[in-house]
Amino acid sequence: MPGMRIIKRQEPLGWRSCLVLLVAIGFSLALGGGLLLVRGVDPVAAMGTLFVGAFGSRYGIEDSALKAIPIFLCSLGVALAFRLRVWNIGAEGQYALGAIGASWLPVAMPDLPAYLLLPSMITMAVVAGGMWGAIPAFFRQKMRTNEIIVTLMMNYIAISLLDYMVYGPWKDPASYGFPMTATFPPAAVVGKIGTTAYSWGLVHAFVLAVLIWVFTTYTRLGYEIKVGGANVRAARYAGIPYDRLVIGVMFLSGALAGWAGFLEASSTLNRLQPSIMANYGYTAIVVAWLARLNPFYIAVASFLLAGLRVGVESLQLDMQVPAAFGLIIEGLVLLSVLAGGFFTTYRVTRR
Amino acid sequence: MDIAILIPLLAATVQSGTPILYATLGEIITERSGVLNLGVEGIMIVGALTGFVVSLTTGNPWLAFFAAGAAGCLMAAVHGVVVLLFLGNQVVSGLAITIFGLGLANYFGTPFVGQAAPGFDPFALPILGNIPALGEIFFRHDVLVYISYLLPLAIWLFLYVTRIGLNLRATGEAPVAARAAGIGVVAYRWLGIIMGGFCMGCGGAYLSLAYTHLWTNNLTGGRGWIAVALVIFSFWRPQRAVFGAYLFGGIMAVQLRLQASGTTIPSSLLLMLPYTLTIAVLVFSSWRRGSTGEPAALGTTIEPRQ
Amino acid sequence: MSNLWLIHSEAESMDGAPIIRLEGISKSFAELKANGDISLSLHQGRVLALLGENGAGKSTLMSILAGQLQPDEGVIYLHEKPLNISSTDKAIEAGIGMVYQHFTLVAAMSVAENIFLGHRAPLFHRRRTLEKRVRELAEAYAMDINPAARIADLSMGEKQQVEILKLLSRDADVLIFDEPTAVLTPLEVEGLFTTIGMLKKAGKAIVFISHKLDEVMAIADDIAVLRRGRIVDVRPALQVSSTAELASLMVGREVLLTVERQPMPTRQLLLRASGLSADVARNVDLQVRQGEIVAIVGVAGNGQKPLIEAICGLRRPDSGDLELFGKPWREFFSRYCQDNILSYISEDRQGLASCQELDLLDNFLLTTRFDFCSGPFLLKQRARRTISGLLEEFGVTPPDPQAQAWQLSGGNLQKMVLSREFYRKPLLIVAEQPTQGLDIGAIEEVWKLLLMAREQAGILLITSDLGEALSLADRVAVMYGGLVVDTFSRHDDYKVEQIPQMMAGLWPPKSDELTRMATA
Amino acid sequence: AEDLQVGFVYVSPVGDAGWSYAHDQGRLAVEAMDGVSTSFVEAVAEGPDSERVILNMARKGYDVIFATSFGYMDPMLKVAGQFPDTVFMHCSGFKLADNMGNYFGRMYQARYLSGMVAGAMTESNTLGYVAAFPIPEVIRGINAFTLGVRAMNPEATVRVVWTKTWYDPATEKEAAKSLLDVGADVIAQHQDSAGPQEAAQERGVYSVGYNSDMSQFAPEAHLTAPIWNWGPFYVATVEKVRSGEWQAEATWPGLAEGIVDLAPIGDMVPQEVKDQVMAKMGAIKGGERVFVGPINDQDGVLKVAEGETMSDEELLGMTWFVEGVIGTTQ
Ligand SMILES: Nc1ncnc2c1ncn2[C@@H]1O[C@H](COP(=O)(O)OP(=O)(O)OP(=O)(O)O)[C@@H](O)[C@H]1O
Ligand SMILES: Nc1ncnc2c1ncn2[C@@H]1O[C@H](COP(=O)(O)OP(=O)(O)OP(=O)(O)O)[C@@H](O)[C@H]1O
Ligand SMILES: [Mg+2]
Ligand SMILES: [Mg+2]
Repeated sequence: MPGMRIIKRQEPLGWRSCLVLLVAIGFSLALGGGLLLVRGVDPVAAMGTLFVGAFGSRYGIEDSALKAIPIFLCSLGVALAFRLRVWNIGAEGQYALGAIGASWLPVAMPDLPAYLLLPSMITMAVVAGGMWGAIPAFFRQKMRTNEIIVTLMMNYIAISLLDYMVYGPWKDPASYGFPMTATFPPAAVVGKIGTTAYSWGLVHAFVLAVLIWVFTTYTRLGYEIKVGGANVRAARYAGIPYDRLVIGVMFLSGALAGWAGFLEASSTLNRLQPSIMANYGYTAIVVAWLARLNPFYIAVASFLLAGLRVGVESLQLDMQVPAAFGLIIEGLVLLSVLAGGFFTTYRVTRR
Repeated sequence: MDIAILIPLLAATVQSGTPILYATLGEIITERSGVLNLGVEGIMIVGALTGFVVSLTTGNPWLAFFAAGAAGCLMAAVHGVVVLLFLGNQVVSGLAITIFGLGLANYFGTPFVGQAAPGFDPFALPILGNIPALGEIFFRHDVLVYISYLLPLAIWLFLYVTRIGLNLRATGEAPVAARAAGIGVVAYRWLGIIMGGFCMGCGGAYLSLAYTHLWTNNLTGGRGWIAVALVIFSFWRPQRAVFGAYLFGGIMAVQLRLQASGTTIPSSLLLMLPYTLTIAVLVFSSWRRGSTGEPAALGTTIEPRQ
Repeated sequence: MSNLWLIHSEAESMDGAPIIRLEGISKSFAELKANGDISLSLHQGRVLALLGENGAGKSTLMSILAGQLQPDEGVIYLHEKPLNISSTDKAIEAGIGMVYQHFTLVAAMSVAENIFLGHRAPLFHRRRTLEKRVRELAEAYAMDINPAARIADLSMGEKQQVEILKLLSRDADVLIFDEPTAVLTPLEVEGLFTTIGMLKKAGKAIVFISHKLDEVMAIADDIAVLRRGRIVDVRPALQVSSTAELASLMVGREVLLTVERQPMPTRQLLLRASGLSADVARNVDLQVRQGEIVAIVGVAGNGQKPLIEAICGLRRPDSGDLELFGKPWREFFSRYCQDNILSYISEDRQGLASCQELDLLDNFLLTTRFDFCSGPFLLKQRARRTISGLLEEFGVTPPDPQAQAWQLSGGNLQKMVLSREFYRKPLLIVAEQPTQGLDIGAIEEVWKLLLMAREQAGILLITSDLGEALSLADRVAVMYGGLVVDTFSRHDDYKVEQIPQMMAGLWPPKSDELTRMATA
Repeated sequence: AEDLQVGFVYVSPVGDAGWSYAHDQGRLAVEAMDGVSTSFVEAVAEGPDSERVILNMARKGYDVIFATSFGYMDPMLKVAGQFPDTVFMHCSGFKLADNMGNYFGRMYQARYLSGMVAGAMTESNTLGYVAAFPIPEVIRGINAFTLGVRAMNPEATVRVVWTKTWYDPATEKEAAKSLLDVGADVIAQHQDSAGPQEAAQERGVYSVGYNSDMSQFAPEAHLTAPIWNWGPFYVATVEKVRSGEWQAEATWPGLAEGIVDLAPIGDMVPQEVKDQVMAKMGAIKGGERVFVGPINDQDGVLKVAEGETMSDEELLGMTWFVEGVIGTTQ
C-alpha cells in the first residue's frame, strides 16, 4: 500500500495478541450477523440465542463440555502433527478408525470383564487410529506423497469402512436391519462421574492433555518435534531421525483422535453407528489453529466451538436459521483469526 | 466388458471428468503462481449454487455460467486477501475457505432444493459427432464439455507462450528473482488466484447446469479435493490434467457400473475406490526421482517490501 | 594472473556529468541506521568499487538504487534529473540493473526465459525468437551461452553471465555487481573481468562490491569506503597504494590476514574414505588425522556437497568404504548422537545449521542437546546458563539466548554456530566455506578459531578460496568433476601452482599438451 | 389460549434429503392450522445429539414432538420418561411408552403398484433401481417394486445400484445411467432428486419417480411415482392431541389412509394397464396384502410359504431381496 510500511516485529506482541484475537472473532461474528440480516433474522437476538443456548444454562454448559471432549482430543492430536508442520487433515478418519477399533471387542466378546474390556478397547482404538495416522506419514516420508491429500482421502475410506462394518458384519440382528452394532455391555461403557452429567471422558481428556503438554515442552523428543517443524534440513543436520519422528508423531496424532473415537462410541453412543461421524475431525483443525497449537488454548477453543454447535441448535429451534450457519461462523472465525495473525508478527507504520 | 457397455462408459467418463477438469485446471493456474489454494471444494460449491440460482432467476444459462465463474473469483479473492494481503498460512486459509464455502452454499441453497433450472443440454457436434465410437464418446455432450476440450490448450498457451504466463510462472518458481526482474509478484499471485477461482467456479457450475439441472447441499461431493490431488498427478501441466480428470471420471462411472452389472462386492467397499485410487495415483506420481514440476515457491509467503 | 585484470580507464578523472548521483541517502531498519546521508556519483565508463565491513550498508545502498528498497531520505538523480525509484521495474526502466549477491534466477526455466522475464514485450512470444536474440546479445559481449539450457544445469559463472545478459537485454547503463566473485573460480573471475572491461568500453557505469581487496585494486577506477552506513572515503584507485591501506580504511585498524601456524604432529586417523562414491562424487580417497587441516578446494558443484553429506551422515554413500573413527559408516552413525564427536560447520548457515524461527537457545541445543538430557527430559535452564556465557565469549551480538536466529546478521550467526560446534569439543570438524561472505576482520577470527581447534581435532576444510586453503591447510585435495584430481602437501610448490588448472579440469594435461609444453 | 407447540427433529438438512423434506411439507400443513405453531431442528445426528435436541424441546414446553429417524428411538424413549405431559411421536421405529407413539407409512404398497406399471412397460425385461442406503425401508421398497414388476412380467429382473446418498443429483443420475448402460429400460429410484429422471429422459426410456410427482423433470419418461403425503397424518395427530383423544400406539397407515399414494400415471401407459393397477390399488385399500407367499429370496430359497403373509415386524426388519432382484444388500 502506498505510504505504508510493513515491518516485522522484533519482540513478540505478548498480551496484545489476545486483543487481536478478540477483534478478529468480533469481526467474523459481525460478518455472520450480516448474513443473518440477509435472511431477515435479527442478528443481535440471534447471537444472544446462540450464546444462551451454548453457555446460558447448566444444561448448555454440560452439553458443550461433553461435546468438546472429542473435538479436544482430535485437536490435541492435530496440533501435535502441525507442530511438526505435517498437515494432518485426517483426524476425522483416525477418529473413525478409533471407534471401529474400540467396537471390535464389545461386539465380538461382550462378556469380558470391565477391567479387561476397557483397557483393551482403548488399546485397540489407539492402535487403529494411530496406524491410520502412520500410514500417510509413511507414504509421505518414503514416497514423498502429499500428506494433505492422503489423510483427507483416508477420511473417506475410513467412513466407508465404518459403513461396511455396521451395514455388514457387525450389524445388530435386533436392530431391524438398521446400521448399528448391538448396544455395548455395561463393562464396555465409560460412565458418568458420580451423579453429575459429566463423563469420565473429561478426566481422560485432562490427563492426556497434561501428558502431551509435558511431552512437548519438557522432553527431548518434544524439542526435536519443534526443530523438525521449524526446519527439516536443520533437523536432519542435528541427527534427528526425521522420518521416524514424523511417522511416530503421526501415530500419536492418530492415536489421540482414535481415543476420541473410543470415548464417543463407548461413553456417548454406547454402540457404533454411522452418526458417530460428526465432522469433529475438521472442527479440530480449526480449533488447533485458533489455539496456536497450545494445549490449554485448545481446551478453551474446543469448548467454544462445541458451544457453537450446541448453540446453533437453539438458533434453529427458535429462529429457524439453517444448521449451516455454524459452518459459516467456523470458517469466518478461522479466516479472520488467520488474517489477524498478521498484526502479531508485523507492524504497519507510515512511511 | 463388451463394446456396447464400454462406449457409454467412456462417454460417462468424459462427462463426470469434466467438472474435475475445470477445477484441476483452475488449481494448476493458482499453484503455478506459487499459491496453494485448498479451498477448491468450497469455491466449486459456491460456483455451483450461484450458477443454479442465476439460471433459475434469469433463465440464461450462459449468464449463469459466467456468474458462477465470478462467484468463484470472489471466493478465491477471500483466500487472496488472507494469504497475500495478510500473509496468512495458505494451507489453513484454504481449509477455512472450504468450510466457509460449504456453509455459505448450504445456508443460502436450501430454498432451491427440488427445483430444476435451465442449463446446458447435450447435442452432437456436426460431422465429429458421427464418427463411430469416438463421436459418441467425445462429441455428443453439452457445450461446456466442448469448452473443456479447448481449455487445457488455452491455458498451456497462456502459461508458455505469453509474457504474462512467463511472469506468472516465474512468480511461482522464484518470487525473489521475479521481483528483481521488475515483476510485480504480488499482482501476479492475485492473477493466479483469480483466474484459478474462475475455473473452479465454472467447474462447480458444470455440476448444477449441465451434469444435472438441480441443486442440492454438498453437490460437489469431494470433487474439489480430488482436483487438488490431480494437480500433483498432472505435474502441474494443463495437458496432463486431462488424463487425470478422465481417470477419475472413469473410476466414478465404473464403480456404479460394477454394481449395475450385478457384482456382489459390498457397495461400501466400492465407494472407497475413487479415494483409494487417488492415494495410489499420488504414490505413483510422487514416487519417482527428479523434478515433478512442482513450483519451487509453492505455498511460500512473499514478505512485504521494506 | 592475467593482464586483463589491469584495465583502468583512459579517463583518469571523475570530471564530467555523472549518470547517477545519490544525494543524502539515508535508510534505517527499525533502530538500525544502515545508510546515513550518503552522496555518491557514478560515471560513464568507470568502475566504482564499494568497500566496507559486513553490515556496513553496501548492499542496502545498492538495493535502494535498484529499487528493491525505499530510502527514508535523499534523492537520486539520473542525468541530473531527480528520479523516483519506487520499484525494481522503475529502476530497470531508468537503466539501472543489479547482479545480486545471491543470484536471482528462476532455476526451473531456460536461459532465454530468464533473460526476458519482466520485459515489456508483446503479449505473445516465440521461444525461437527469444533464443535468437539471446544468442546475438551474448555474441556481442563475447559470451558463450546456450539460450535453451535450464538455469539449474549451469555453473556459477554461466549463471552470472545470464544475470549480466539480463541487464544488458534491458539496456542498462548502470550495472551493479554485489560480491560477484565470491562464488567463481579463478578462471571464471578472469572471464568476468573481461566482460566488465567490455562493458566499460561500451560506456556503462559499473559498481563493484567485493571483500577481496586485490580484485578491487585490479579493476576499480574509483574506490568508495563505507563504514557503519557512512561514506568515509572516496578516491581514485590510482591513489591507493596497497591492499593493506584499503583494509585499514575499511576496518579502521591494521588487518594483515596472516596467521601463525605451528607445525603439529598428526595423530590418530579419524576419517578414511577409499573408493567412496556418492551422487556425483566418484571414487574418492581421503584421509584426515587428528592435528591436521585437509583442505578440499574446487569450484562449488564438483562433488564436494555429496561428499560432505556422506561424511556427515546426511546421505548414504553409494559405494566404496567410509570409516569414521575406525568404525564403518553405518555403525558410526547409528550412535552418532550419543558420541557427538563429529561436527559439521555448514556453508548454509541459515538453512541447515540453524532454525531461523527459533531462538538462540533452541538453536544452541540443536547439536548439543544430548549434553543437557536427563532421561527423556531436556534441562533447558542449565543450557540457558551455558549458552549465555558462550555468546559473550564469542562476541555474538545480541548475546541474548531469547533472540531469534533471523535477527542475527550473517557474521553473528556464523559465530553462534561456531560457538556451538566448538562447545562440543568435536574430534573431527568438517568446515564448509566457513568464511564465505565475511569481512576481513571476521575472517581473521574464524581462521584463528580453526587453527586453535586443530590442536585437538582433525579438520576437513572445504573452500573455493585458494588463499584460505593455503593459509590454513596442511594438505590440499583438489576436486573437479566429482573426482579428487590430486592430494598433496601445502609445501609442494609445483602442484600448488597448478591448482587453478586442476580446478578448471585442465589437469593432468593431455599427453599432446604435455609434449607441446616440453617442446616449448 | 396459547398456541400448541409442535416440534420436528430431522436427521438431515431439509434441503438435503427428500425424506426430511417430505416431513417438512407435512410440518407446513400443521403450521397452517389455527392455534398451532411449529419449529424444527435439522441435521441432528442420531444418538446423544438427538437426545439433547428432544430434551431441549421438551424443556421449552413443546406439546408434541415428532422425531423422524430410526436412530431417535432410544433417545426419545429416554426423554419421554422424564416429560410425561409431552406427546412424543417416533417415525419408523417400534418402541412405545405411555406418552410415546410410533408411526410409519406403508410406502411399499405404492411401490408395488409402481412396479406393476414398470413391469408392464419394460421391453428389455431389465429394470434399474437406484437405491439409497441398504436399510429395511429401502429394501422393502425394492422388494415390493419387484413383486409388482413380476406380477405383470414374470421374466423381468430388477438391477440395484446403491448410491449411499439420499439426495445427490449428480451421483444418482450417474447411477441411473450405469443401469441404462446394462440394458435397463425403466428406472426407479429411492432418492428424492430428479437425477435418475433426467437420465431416463435423456436416453428416451421410462422412469418411476419417488416422493412427489416428478413428471415436470421428465415429462416423456415419467410413468408414475409412489409419493408421500405426511400432511394429513400430522394434522390428524396434532388434532387428536389437542382434543385429548391421542393415545400411544403404533400406527402404520398406508394407501387406504392416504399417507402414501401413486402419482398420476402417464399417458404413455396403456389404459388396460392403468385399469389393472387401479384395480389392485382398490384391493390393497380394501385390505389385500402385498407380501403374501410364496416368496422366494434372491437365491431361490423359499422365504414365505404359500398362503402365509409377512407380519409387520418381519417387514420392519427386512434385509433380504426377493427373487428377481440382482444386487447385494450390503
Ligand atoms: N531487511 C533488513 N531488515 C533490517 N535490517 C537490515 C536488512 N537488511 C540489512 N539490514 C541491516 O543493514 C545493515 C547493512 O546491511 P548490508 O546488507 O547493506 O551490509 P553489507 O555492507 O552489504 O554487508 P555484507 O558485506 O555482509 O554484504 C546490516 O548490518 C543489517 O543490520
Ligand atoms: N527481515 C528483517 N527484519 C528485520 N531485521 C533484519 C531482517 N533481516 C535482517 N535483519 C537485521 O539485519 C542484520 C542482518 O543483516 P545481514 O545478514 O545482511 O548482516 P551482515 O551484513 O551479514 O552482517 P555481519 O557483519 O554480521 O555479517 C541483523 O542485525 C538483523 O537484525
Ligand atoms: Mg552479509
Ligand atoms: Mg552485502
